[in-house]
Amino acid sequence: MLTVRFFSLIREALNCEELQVEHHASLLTLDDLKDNLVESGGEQWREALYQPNVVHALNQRVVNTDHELKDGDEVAFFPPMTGG
Amino acid sequence: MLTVRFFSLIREALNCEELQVEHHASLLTLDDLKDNLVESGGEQWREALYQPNVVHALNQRVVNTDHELKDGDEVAFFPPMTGG
Amino acid sequence: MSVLVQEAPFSVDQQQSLLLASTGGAGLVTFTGYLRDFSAQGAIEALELEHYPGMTERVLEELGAAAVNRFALRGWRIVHRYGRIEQQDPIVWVGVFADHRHEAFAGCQFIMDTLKTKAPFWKKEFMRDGRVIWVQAKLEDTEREHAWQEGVYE
Amino acid sequence: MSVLVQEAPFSVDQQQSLLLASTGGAGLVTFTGYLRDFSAQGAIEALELEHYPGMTERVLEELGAAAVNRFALRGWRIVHRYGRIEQQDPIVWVGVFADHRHEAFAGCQFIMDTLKTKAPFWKKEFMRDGRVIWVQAKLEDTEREHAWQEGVYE
Repeated sequence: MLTVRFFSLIREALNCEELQVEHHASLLTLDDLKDNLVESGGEQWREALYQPNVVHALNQRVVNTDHELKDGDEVAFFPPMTGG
Repeated sequence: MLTVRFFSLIREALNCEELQVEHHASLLTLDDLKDNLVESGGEQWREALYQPNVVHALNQRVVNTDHELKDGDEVAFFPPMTGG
Repeated sequence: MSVLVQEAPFSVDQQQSLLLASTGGAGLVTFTGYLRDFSAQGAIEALELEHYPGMTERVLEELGAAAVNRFALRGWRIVHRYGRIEQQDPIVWVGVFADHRHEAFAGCQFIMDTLKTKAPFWKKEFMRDGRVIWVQAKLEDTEREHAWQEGVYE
Repeated sequence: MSVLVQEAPFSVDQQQSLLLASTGGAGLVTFTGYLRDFSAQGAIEALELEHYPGMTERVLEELGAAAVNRFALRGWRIVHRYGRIEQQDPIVWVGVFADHRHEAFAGCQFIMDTLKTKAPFWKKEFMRDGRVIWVQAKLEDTEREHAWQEGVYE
């Protein structure tokens, strides 16, 4: 399984904080996961996940979307951070 | 009268914290005052007041030695400051 | 353990005392960030800070460690709140000890500038007029963080 | 009155509270200078700070006012001790409030860098081995102060 988490604007747009996705062999990269989520979620998900400046984290580190996934990974999508 | 004050190394070298000097017409500038002090004080005073890097203050502001003096002025001699 | 991420308000005095108890040095520089009462959008009533538990602590720990290496720090401590922040409340506190004041200033500023764009916090402003606005990341903050990466400030 | 020059030890917490009570802003940067336990000359036992009463206060007041103009500060406070300073004692504390963190950092560093060479204090170190040494002004401090005058850091 993959744990997928959403924060801030993206969490609100999807009305979803967290979901579990089965780790198929076809979910090779983070890009594949995004496509998969948009396929099942529809237009609202495409808009939220493909807006410019989305930050992608894999196991709590920011990564590029061509990063490979493995079972048990935690993926997160969020807008640019505004701490401090 | 002029009030003349010495601080730090210079105070210790002269063993003098403060003295009063009558304001003659011949004491036109800070340079004149230094010459006057050295004349009456001797070699030890020359060494202390003419060492490199002596800072001169007139009425509690750092000035050059060609600054003119007037009666009632407070003059001070000290080494470079080391606060903080 | 030099990172504290908590919902409850904190005391700046107490945080400084904790840093002092754990380390020393000739110069201590601290930064305290307070809730502004005004933004470009208008008067602010309160702030809500969302964060990514776990990732936040890890990013801040790594940031402190990076600052130690880069600026020869003697000690550091980072405190950051999440949840609802009221007017006048401190949001973030960073304290940095070094043997020389320039290193302490640089270390503290490096942590703050990097934290702004690297620590997973998101701010939502509750305006006096009732609007609720997610704060946008500032280009200026990203530029500062890049400048540190490129060593512009040293 | 934002300048305090005194012989008695002071509490950093209390000074920060006083500044907070008198002003506000989004970012507060503080610097606290402690007695080092070591210099280039060896292990230090204690320090004696001589100053020029009256001139000291005036220089520090002018320095704070200059920082307000230059960095758009919202508030500032400078505390400096004189007399005998023991190990672990704070010697100087500078706190600066601004609307933006970069201004607060720059304002505090400007005050510290300028204070070093412009405020009439002189340090005498009492070494562990019994020697008593007047601290020499550092070329580096003079260079930093000149760099501010020439606007190098902005």
